[in-house]
Amino acid sequence: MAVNYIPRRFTVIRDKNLCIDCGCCVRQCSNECHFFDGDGKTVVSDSENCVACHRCVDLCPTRALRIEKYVCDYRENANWTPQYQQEICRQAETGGVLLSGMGTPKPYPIYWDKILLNASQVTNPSIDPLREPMEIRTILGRKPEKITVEKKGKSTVEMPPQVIIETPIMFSAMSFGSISLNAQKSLAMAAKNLGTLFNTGEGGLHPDLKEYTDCAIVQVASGRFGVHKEYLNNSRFVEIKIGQGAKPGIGGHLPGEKVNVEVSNARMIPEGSDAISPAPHHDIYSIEDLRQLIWSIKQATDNKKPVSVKIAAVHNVAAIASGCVRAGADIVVIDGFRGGTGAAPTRIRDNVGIPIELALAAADQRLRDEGIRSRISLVAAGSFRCSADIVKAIALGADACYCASAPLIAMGCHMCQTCNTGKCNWGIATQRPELTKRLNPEIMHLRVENLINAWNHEIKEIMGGMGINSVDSLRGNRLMLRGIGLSEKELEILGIMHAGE
Amino acid sequence: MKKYIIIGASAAGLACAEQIRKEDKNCSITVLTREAYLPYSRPSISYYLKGAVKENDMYLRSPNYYIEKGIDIVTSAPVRSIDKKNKTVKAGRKAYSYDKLCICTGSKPFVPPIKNINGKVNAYTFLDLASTKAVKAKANGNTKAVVIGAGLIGMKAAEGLSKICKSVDVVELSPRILPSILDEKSARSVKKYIEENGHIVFHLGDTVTEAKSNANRITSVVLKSGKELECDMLILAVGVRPETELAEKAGIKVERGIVTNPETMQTSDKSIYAAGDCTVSVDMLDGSKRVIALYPNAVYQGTAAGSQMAGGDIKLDGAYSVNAIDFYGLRICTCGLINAVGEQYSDRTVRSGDKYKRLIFENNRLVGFVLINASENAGIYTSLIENKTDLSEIKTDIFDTPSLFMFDKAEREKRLKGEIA
Amino acid sequence: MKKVYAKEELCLNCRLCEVYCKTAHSKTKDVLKANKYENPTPVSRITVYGDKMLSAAVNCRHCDNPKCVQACITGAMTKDEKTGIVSVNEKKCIGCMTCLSVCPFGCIKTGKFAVKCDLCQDEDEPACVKNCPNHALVYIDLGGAK
Amino acid sequence: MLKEGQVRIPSGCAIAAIIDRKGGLINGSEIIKSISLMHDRSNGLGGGFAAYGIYPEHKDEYAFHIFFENKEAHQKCEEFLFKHFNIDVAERIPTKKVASISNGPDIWRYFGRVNRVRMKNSRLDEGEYVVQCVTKINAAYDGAYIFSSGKNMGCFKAVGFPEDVGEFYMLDRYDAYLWTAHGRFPTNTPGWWGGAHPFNILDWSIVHNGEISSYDANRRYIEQFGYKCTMQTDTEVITYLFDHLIRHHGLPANVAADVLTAPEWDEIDRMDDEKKEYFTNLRAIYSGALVNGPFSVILGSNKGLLAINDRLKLRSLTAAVKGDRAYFASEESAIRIICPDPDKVWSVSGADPVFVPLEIENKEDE
Repeated sequence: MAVNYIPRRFTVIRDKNLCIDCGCCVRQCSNECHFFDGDGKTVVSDSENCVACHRCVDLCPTRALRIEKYVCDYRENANWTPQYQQEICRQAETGGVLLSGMGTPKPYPIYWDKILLNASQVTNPSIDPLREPMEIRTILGRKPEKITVEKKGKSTVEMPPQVIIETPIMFSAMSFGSISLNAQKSLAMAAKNLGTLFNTGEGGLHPDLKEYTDCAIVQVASGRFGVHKEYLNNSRFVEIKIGQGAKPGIGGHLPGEKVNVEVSNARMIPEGSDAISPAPHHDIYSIEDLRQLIWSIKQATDNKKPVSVKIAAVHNVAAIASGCVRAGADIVVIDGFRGGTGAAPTRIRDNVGIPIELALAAADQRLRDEGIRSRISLVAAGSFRCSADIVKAIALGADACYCASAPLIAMGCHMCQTCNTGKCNWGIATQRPELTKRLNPEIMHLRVENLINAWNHEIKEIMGGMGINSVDSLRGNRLMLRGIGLSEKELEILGIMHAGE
Repeated sequence: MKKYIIIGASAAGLACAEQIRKEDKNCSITVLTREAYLPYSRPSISYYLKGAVKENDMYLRSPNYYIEKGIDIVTSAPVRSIDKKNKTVKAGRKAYSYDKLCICTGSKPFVPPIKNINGKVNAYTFLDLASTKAVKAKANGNTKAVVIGAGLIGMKAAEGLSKICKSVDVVELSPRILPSILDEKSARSVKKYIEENGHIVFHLGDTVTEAKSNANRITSVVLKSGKELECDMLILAVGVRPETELAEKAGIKVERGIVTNPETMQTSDKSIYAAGDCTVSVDMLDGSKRVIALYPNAVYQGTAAGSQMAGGDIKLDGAYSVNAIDFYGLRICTCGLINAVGEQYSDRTVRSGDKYKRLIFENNRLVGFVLINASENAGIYTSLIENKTDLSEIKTDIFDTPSLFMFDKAEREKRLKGEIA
Repeated sequence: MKKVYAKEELCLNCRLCEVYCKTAHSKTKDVLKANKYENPTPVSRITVYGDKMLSAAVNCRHCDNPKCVQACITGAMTKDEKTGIVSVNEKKCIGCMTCLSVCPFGCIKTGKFAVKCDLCQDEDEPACVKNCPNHALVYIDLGGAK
Repeated sequence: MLKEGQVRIPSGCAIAAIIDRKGGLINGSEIIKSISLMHDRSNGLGGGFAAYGIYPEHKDEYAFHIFFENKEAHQKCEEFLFKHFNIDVAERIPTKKVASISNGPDIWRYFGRVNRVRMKNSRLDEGEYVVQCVTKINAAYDGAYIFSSGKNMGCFKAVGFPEDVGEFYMLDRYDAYLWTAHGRFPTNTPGWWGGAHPFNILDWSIVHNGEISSYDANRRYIEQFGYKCTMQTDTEVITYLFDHLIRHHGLPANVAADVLTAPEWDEIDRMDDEKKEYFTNLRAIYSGALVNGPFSVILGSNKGLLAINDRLKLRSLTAAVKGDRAYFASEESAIRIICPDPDKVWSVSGADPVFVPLEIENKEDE
């Protein structure tokens, strides 16, 4: 093996007192870290390729395996950290752009962790969600300015298409191709049972998911993969993807080896060809072009589907969001820079964009200042780790939140950040049949449902504590938030007071 | 209410009775046996001899079972005659009338012409529980036993005796042991294994010509080769012949055994059926007519006969031999045409250590196997043989451990769902 | 009757069913002891065949007309009329392996006696099914006589 | 310490109201009697009344009640008023010394009409013109606060127990066809006169008991439409919501009430299609106007009286009817002390707002 100047990252530790040599790890590791020794009976490990995905750890019947960080000290240097040195070595070797999967691991501030929630005491009773109805049903879509009635009880207003979801949590775009069909199907099944939506991403809609079109958001991205009239109509709403939080300004690249027959059919591209999504939509060079595309999609769907526009959280996100609304978007999705991805250039992922909290707060306020916030829906995306993050996002002004990483973790993802290798041991970010079959939708949709149901319960619990029994009254209710350890400027942008105020 | 009579209460007889009961809940079923015992496992007698099973565990069913099922087993009732015309059989002093009769008389030991063995108290056959009990009662640490015959019965008797007796000599006319289940090569290695593990002395290609005696006890036997072996106990296990005497006397067509329709087991008399070792079978693999005196065959025949007698639709798919046996821990499974000779046959053999695996093919079909200590999933081979599967349809090599993955998806699914048995 | 069925499209080839079958049929019922220290080593009643691309676990089909029961020369192999379970009476079994020679699925294993799946009669679900990480094994009634 | 408007202060309360549907006049002593029975529900940090039909001689003119905290504010405010309105009368509101009420501002009232020229130049309709003028003064003129701006009606409020406030303003000298009253129990603050209830804009006046937990959602919703919630009180935001829905969106009062207290989805899902569509549309369009948390609200106007209760019925509100008169109060006893023998008494349900329309042709209504 060529010397590559980079120490390995992990050590697999096998407790020989516990190992029964059953070989489960051998057969489960797609990185070939485990193998039978020369005698054909004793299992041993080679840590070189370990990515700490824990597939072996979790399946080992006797818990004989442990993964440890491989510690190999460099001379201390706060500037030239081991990571930068290693990345330089990797680039010195390959001459290529560094690629990574999932969201940025860099320690940028996570404002969710610097925002605290309120609860009722004395002056206002908290509500017990087990005894009182606690509503989290959410309606997305463009709203008319006002209702018109014939009389009390009879509405005469003509409503644009609305999408009712039973939880403010939706599953964000993950294309078939970047994730396996089984993973997408699990999300679709969960969405159906939860009364929410999943998003096809830009990979087209696989025929196996036809029965889930009622809970599908279909995406139109710069590559226009799999886009045709039927695709647009097989949905609850259509999403135009302008950008992605993890890689603003960057297109996508699904390597040809992942484009098998199924992926090729769904995307309508030749088998084995690279699926390249250009950085921009080449028919959208300005806001008026976006207006035309929205209009075209509405024509193609007979005005029956709301159209959303997904943008990455960049510096002037508030103005862009406002522009999208004025261009006709019924739903604006803002994707923060901590959001996940199947593969992104590492430098882009770790350096471009702004956090969703600030972007959301700024956009919500901007739309309110312009008096158009209540006319459209605002969806936040980009790393929601728990129900409290969701509650905070809604209180900042989001109608609903897009989650992707959390349901993936529910399905087995361990954030090993090697999605781009296509060797996902959990059958998620891979198209290899021997790996994708590891993800049984019958199990995984239940795990995802359990997760979202748990979050729903927690959201209701938190709302109850606040004395709120409808998510409508949480939305934009920033008085329920207080900052902790934030600067005046950050508080100002978030539109919240500091704890204790 | 229909009356069914079955003569003989071993494998075929019992299977026949049980199948009749499955098909017809309201009929009388009478099983007449010359033996004094309820149906028991004949093949277990050698294990009983060496003390590996208790007599109680040899019975195929519990006594209550027959009461529950309404199967009347009449023990110690040797049938003297069958009256086809009046549809009755005579056993002891009683006459039993029948609507349908099944003859499952099994086989009788073949006693070779040996001088001076008639009336000797220490000459035994080894075929049923009574004879085994007699042997077990007399055999002890000082006994010098001589077994004539190295077939399945003789070898099992020899194995059983070798655990008890001082010495065991086996005399066999053929040049190899277990000729019905082993080919030549494997017979040699099995013989070696048995010699090493069982301290049995073989005298192959030889035969006993004369017994020497003191009064009515044999003291030694003289072989054709001139050798003389000391002998306190002589076991006559040269072979068996179908027990066809009753059938013959009743005027039923008999060749080497009772002749039956190979699917329905009906004899030349349409009310009379026959099953088990007393019949002559047509081997489905090569069409030869022969007596297949093996337990599974007897059960399959008894089941088919019972079903046909009671108006059911189970037919015998065709007879073939399949056998499994062990000697001193050596496991031998064989099936089909293991000694086939002819241009159409080919074989593949692998031998390593005490493992031996030989598959015999006829053109594109598997027709036989001999597996010694290599019996994993042997039944899949058996099903290939039985179903006459065209091996060209099987993509993978069947020689290594066979599994369901030899078959295509549809076939595999059928098998996994248990639709193909 | 309820039987164990394998879904080959979901089988991971991890063979944990074998590990847990052995455990369930061990003296100690402890996964580590059963698979590492017990002597004799318990025999798994279920076997995974195939490779990483395609595999499935196979165990007794508890056939309607089991050949193993018919062929059993000692009456040790019986099919329970109520439950439909085919099981071996170890007192009667002499280990001749005639059953193994006729089982068309290859579901009977060799031990001192014939060893085969008993559907973990004392448990509500067989150990292999309970412990299959991908639910590739299901314990359901697809018809078939008892 | 921050006062009301600079900080949001949660508070509990007592409310009461009387209306004569036929426009018969009721003396102020009645409502004082009713509200004073609920003395313990307030803590002396705010009390107030709204009275409709009290200025028949000025019924076509806006009656502005204003607190002045200093001369400069008084002067600047008057300048503004005189510029934007044709003021006929400017006078101190008569008050009486009451021991428990002190340190009050200078309290004036003005009767006048809009300056039509200015209004035309502003391209606003009359209501919007008045509201913007009031909002401007309240937001931009430190020390001046318009707390009543309707026609033929007026609010009277102060820091003190409501019965003392009634005595202070000598309300037994006023007769009105509709009275609302409020006693306040704010927490953590010395009360501020402007923070007392009722809250008023144009003809709308609101008294409210409770604390709405949806406050900031409602505030940020209504502020999209030009309102500025300077008071940071529930009453203020509820008043604006009603004003917006009724005046801007032209909704009937009972539809506006449905917006604020829309039924739960569980209930909507069981309704017939027409109703389901109605409420679904209401909730979709006005999700930001849904009022959540414990509240009971009485909205007075020249069209009648609307009483609403929160969806979970977390706050008490009792209603009674006797002849032409309807009575409302946080406690039943506060009704029975002035109407011992009502025809009907009931507890206002969250799902079913009570609207008592004024059955006379209101001449002020154009």
